[in-house]
Amino acid sequence: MAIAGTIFGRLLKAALTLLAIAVLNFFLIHAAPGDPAVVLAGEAGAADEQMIADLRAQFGLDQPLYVQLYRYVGNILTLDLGYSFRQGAPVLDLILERLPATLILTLTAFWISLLAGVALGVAASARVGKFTDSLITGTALLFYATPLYWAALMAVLVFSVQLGWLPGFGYETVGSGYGGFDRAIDILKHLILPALTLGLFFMAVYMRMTRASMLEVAQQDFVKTARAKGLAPSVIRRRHILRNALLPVVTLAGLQAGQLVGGAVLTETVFAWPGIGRLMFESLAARDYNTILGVFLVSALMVIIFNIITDIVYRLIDPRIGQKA
Amino acid sequence: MKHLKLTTFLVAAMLATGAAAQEDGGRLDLIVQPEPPSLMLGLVQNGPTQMVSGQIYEGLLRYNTDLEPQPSLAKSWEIAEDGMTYTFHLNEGVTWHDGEPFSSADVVFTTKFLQDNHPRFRAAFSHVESVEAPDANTVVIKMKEPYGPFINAFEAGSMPIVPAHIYEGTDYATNEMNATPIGTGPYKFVEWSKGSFIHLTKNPDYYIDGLPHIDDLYYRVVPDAASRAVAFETGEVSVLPGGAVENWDVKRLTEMDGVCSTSAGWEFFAPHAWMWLNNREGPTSDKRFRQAVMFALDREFVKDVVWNGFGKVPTGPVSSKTNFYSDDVPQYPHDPDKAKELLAEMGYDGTPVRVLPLPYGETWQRWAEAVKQNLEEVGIKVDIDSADVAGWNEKTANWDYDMAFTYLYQYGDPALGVARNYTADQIKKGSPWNNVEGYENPELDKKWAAAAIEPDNAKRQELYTEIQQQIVEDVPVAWLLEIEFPTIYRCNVKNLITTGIGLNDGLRDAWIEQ
Amino acid sequence: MSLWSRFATNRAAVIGLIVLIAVIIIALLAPVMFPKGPWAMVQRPFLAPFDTDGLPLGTDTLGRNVLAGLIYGARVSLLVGLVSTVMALLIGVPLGAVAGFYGGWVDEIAMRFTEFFQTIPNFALAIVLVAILEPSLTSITISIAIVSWPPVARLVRAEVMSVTRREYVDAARLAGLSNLHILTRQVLPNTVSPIIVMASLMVATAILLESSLSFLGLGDPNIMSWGYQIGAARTVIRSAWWLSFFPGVAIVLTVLALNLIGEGLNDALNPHLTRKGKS
Amino acid sequence: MSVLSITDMSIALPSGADRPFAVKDCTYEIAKGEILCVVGESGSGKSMTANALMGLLPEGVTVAKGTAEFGGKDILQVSEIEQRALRGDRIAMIFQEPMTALNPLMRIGDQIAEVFEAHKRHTPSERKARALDLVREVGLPDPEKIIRAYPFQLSGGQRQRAMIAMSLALEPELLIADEPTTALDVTTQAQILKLILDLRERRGMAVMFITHDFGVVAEIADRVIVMRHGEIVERGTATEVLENPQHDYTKRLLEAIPTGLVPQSVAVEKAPALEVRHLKKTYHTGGGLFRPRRDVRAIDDVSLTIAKGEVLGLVGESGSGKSTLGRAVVRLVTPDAGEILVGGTDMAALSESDLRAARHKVQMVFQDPYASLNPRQRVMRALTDGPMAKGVPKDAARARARELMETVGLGAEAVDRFPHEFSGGQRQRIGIARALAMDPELIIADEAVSALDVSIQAQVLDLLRDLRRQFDLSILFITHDLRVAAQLCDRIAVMQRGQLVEIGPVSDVFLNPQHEYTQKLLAAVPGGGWGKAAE
Repeated sequence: MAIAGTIFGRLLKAALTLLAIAVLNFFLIHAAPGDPAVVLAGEAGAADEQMIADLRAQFGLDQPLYVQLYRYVGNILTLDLGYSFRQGAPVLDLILERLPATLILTLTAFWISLLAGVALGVAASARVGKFTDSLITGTALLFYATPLYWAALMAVLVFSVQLGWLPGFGYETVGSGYGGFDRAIDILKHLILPALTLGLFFMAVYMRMTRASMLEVAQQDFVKTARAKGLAPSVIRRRHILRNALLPVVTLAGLQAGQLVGGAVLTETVFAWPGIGRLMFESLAARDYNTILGVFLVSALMVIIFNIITDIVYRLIDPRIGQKA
Repeated sequence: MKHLKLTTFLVAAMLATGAAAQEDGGRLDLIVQPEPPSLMLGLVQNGPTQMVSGQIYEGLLRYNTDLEPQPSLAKSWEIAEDGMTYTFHLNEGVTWHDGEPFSSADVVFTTKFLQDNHPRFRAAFSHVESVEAPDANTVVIKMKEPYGPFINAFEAGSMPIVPAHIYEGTDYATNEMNATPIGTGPYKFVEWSKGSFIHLTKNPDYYIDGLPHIDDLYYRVVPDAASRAVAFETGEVSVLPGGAVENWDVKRLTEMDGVCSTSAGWEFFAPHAWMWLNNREGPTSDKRFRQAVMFALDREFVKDVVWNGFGKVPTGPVSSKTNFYSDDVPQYPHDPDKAKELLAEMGYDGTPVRVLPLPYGETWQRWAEAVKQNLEEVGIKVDIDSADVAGWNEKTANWDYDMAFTYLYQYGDPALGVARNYTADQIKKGSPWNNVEGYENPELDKKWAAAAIEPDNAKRQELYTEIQQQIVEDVPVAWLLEIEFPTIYRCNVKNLITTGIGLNDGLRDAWIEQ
Repeated sequence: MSLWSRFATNRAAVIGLIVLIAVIIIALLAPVMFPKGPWAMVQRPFLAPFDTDGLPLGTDTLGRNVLAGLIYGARVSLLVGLVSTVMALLIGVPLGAVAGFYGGWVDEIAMRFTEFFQTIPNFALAIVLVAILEPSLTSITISIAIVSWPPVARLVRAEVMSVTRREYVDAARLAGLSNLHILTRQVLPNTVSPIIVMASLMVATAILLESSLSFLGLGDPNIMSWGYQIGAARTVIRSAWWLSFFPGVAIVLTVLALNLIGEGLNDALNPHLTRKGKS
Repeated sequence: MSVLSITDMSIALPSGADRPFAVKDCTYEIAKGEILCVVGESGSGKSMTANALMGLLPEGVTVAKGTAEFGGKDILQVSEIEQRALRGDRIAMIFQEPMTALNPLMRIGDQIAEVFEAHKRHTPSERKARALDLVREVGLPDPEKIIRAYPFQLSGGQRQRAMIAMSLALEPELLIADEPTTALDVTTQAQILKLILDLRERRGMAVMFITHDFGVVAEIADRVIVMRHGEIVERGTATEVLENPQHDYTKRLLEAIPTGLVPQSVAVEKAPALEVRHLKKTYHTGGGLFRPRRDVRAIDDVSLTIAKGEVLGLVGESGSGKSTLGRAVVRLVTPDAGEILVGGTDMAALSESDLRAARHKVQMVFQDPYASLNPRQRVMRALTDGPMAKGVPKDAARARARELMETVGLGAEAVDRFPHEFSGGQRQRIGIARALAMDPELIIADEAVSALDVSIQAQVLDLLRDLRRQFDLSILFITHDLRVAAQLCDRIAVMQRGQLVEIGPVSDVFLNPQHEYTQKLLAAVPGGGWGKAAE
């Protein structure tokens, strides 16, 4: 009941946030120099004023800004993200077409980084001060300081060009005719490098967080209680320390999962991954207003959904939340 | 010089040559960069759209690498002696990809369709009086005045023939069929996975027997230049169109085993790069300053280092590949001292100038940096402006720049692709494809106008030579390079580039050696 | 134990500090070392490192000295990192402080505002902002500041809330001090430690962010930065690895140094959080 | 027959600590069924011994020498594995903080059953059944529900019962209880002490009971050991030590505890320093859009008066509203209704700016000596900020600060030091000086001595008594400790659930409590026996 109520409240708040984001971004995007008509005409290599005027009229850009905003918000309220005149398709279709790729990439990166980060953090905390700890901490620090795009380039260079183990870019083997399981394997192969490079930084983040949290929880009274019970250290670490230590990690992960979408812009560019990060970047260059706004809304929605999921997970782990009042 | 031009090619004869060696089948992966916004060539004429849709749609004519007309949908054509009537005889038995028959009615409809959507077509057709279809396979175009370059305006990019049965009476821009283009070309549209690839397949009912050879075309979208190079190296794609990889990679890739390259296939476009120098205000409004810029620039260095030796330093506004080119013009070698002299003479006060690079990738950025360095060596202070494509368009169209990089196509004839940048009637705010620099020379304007409608080629040459001499003296813009975009491909891909627009319609004849 | 001696017990942090000071000195000396600036085309392009006298790191695509670029780049990275962090602090600290101190609807509004900014993926927002403002040192710095302040606001809010609950703040109220006085003299000084730690890490993040923007072509074209060097060299990464390798190493080193310093500061300023095994 | 016998044990502290040994040369034993109280102030090393026995010493702290024989073995020498087998099975331990000693994410039943699991006893279903039995045995209400509950759903006393249930699971021969009732309210404390006594009775186990509170010792101990700075200074049976202490330290400790001697109250009949009329404050919790709102009446229509020069003790257990009342009087909490008249001014009705000007009239001495002084300010600032805000010239304020530091016994030169250079008791003195610096009409002392060790507590109470006489102070003395209240106050007010249930002169309230709750409270005070003492 409490959870349902909270989710409903969150959704209401989310809707308002999204609307505010739509309006803010609307003004931001329109503040940028140029408009889609100019870009489209520009790319044609030759155009005249009539063409640009025609395009503007067709895109509705000849209207005053407030009329455009009114229309846009009206559309949003009816869950219509508008039409991409540049790409000649409804924005929602464009995004839905690209969304699975981004979700696969970011979720894989998320899980890899979370699981590996937590595992390494636990391992480091168990051997705190020893060589293993220094090794893990040092490596994590290095990942933390390495620019994502640089890691991506290096990964392609080594694993794709030099070693030829994995495809260097793309989402799947184009025109392979694979179906079902083969296709899944194929996508998986393409997924490894981008997911790893996108996940590295976050893995480092989770590792550091887990390690610190484990060490902190290990100092708490109930751990002493557990030891006084005569429990084996491994049980204490798993059942008592880890579960409690995960709470801040879950919070952080929830915050960061949404941000992965932003990080995906770089990864998707280097790896030619057909996701919405790239769609946004390209639409921005093309001033494809509706599409950029759409991507922003969808990614903000993802952030919100991640936050809600985090809340739920947190509630599942921590019985205190939501029942205290 | 009055004679009737009559050209008739027999398709069968052309097929006979080398047919024995050609092999059918296979799949070809090409890069398309950037991803086209749409494939409906009648509505959108972007470079990438032309490259993909040139296989789907066809024009009445094609042009070989010497820019001579070749048959396409029109199997033959006649131009009346006075240059006032063009008659096209269409191939018979041509069908659209959806099975509907193609006829002269489609051509007549296309001229109306393109009037609304195709600026270049609109400009060329301003000289046209009427278009008629006396029968299903004949189209007659009557001119208002003789217009020499007209015969150069019939390839797929300039005049793609669109299906009347789909578009007639509809709102063209929102027609649902725009997503699944229907043409008459050698390849049919199959699938477009946005952000990933466009798949075309062989048109089995193509009206030329035996063509095309290749079963499937995949145009791959790879947004990052380095990744595109990797794609070629790993063999995922076999063809890199010009400009698909940065110039620095070209050398390395072409040195690989089994890799061929050619700079052919751009003759029709003859991309010509220059910097607009704002003739209206600031230091650049002074002719001596503009000349100083020309002397200050080390254009050979840029060609060798930034463009890896590809291209040619131009002498003036007309590309050496374009008809009516003349090299009998004032020369501007790299001469910093001369530049300094000119600057001293005009009394340049050190006002900084802004240089706006073309936002098309690293090459152009490096180029701007080199220009900045050259100019600063002679004492001109330079700030590099930055803008993305939209910003660049906005700034140039609104004349908000001091010096701005650009390059434009010449379409085989100065009247089509050059005049628009130098005549006073083309000074119109809001567009970056006209006389953006604001150069005004009424005398030359008259010559441009006369040259365009002069039926005699020798007289045209004379007029264009005079024009080139004067313009080069005035330096309204700083001509930088006749760009060459080498196409890089695996050598087992044969017959890839056979026309003046290269890959844009080249896959009709291409085949793969297995 | 003094702050410094506590910091000095952390060997990694001291190394980080030495590296950072070295980077700062090099950055300051750039015009002395390379008076012609980083853009001068001094030799043939693509000279490999360690081959030519006077060009220890080789030349780039236009024949410019990579070392000169690297050294000038340090100025930009540090400048952007520092200034954007200061700006982010200037937004985040007052907002978080007011929210945490006054609570109630002030807090509600401030936190909604913060949450709102956190809902937009921040790298994407930075890209849009730079694109709108057009790439320049100023616009990049501003954009980075705009996307980095929310965590500051949250941290400061939490700290201020916790400090405000302490009894000496009640005592200050009872002394009849004004809210502003209490907030600035009693509360904020006691939240400085975590803010300093966070700021040192933010500088590192800002440097990474700047380089990422430059990599995407959203850098200031008049300024040589590390991100620019990598972005400009990525297309030649296979034929001229050193062009992106050295700036990459420079970024990693600087960011690493900042992180080590941040951890050192954290240990030194917040002794109660000191890691186990180091009492 | 002794269950445990410790011989000559020393526990070394890591280098850099304030002394080399936490515990030095300790020797004692505990017999079967005996309750041994180990008494001492903080830092006496009383808990270290227990931790050493359990193998739970903090890192860096080691047993330097000595033996601890338990079940025929020296448990200080056995392997970690063997030690683990002992823990929870033959030796069990409970801790001071029931709030943090339980894993917040595990159900109570599971945490109890875990003890069986750790020692591989019983099947999972049996473990559950036994956990239920244990919960029942320690007297937790609704056992079925409790074993499925999480720690946060239990009160402090209930948690401590759960901890005890856990420690009893495997019927240990020795139970170590480390200050198990210190964090609890007095009535709860009494119940827990009774439970431990009952269990000892029923199970016949030995109990090592660590405490700082001689009241508790009086309630529960068979034998007593008094520790100071890691050494045993006195030992004997409970009666011996309590009634006839030998060592000076023990004597001082016993003197320091408020004896329960009720002073005869002096009738105060001057004009009121404070008049509280029908004060109300309700807290709303939850209150989200979709959550039911819950109201807690922290102050429920309270009226009381403090005369000039009077000390009124306000007692009650945690959650009774006594602190809220104190904070309302100084307007750190704004009441919902009612009047707070201080020297004729209604503090409750003042606007923000008027309030700031009137603040000096009422000052407060806080509970936590470590949180009540700004760590970044010198003492001088703490003592002069207020007077200067009130308009006292800087020099005068500084001179007065020095004077007050002398008055509270810290010396004038101490004003230039930072708070961290002072001990807890000294900081409380600074807190008092700070309050006095404002020349208030009323001082609220909110648990002002509760966080201090007994001997320090006595000193601070002495100081307050002196100051009261010297400055004719009016004090609202808030405390949970009835014995402390009895020492200082003229009148006592008892609060329960926001309501004032009884108010009257000390002797009346203590010797002849009218309200049932007051009676219960008094009965629960360990080592009480008011009637006896008064005669």
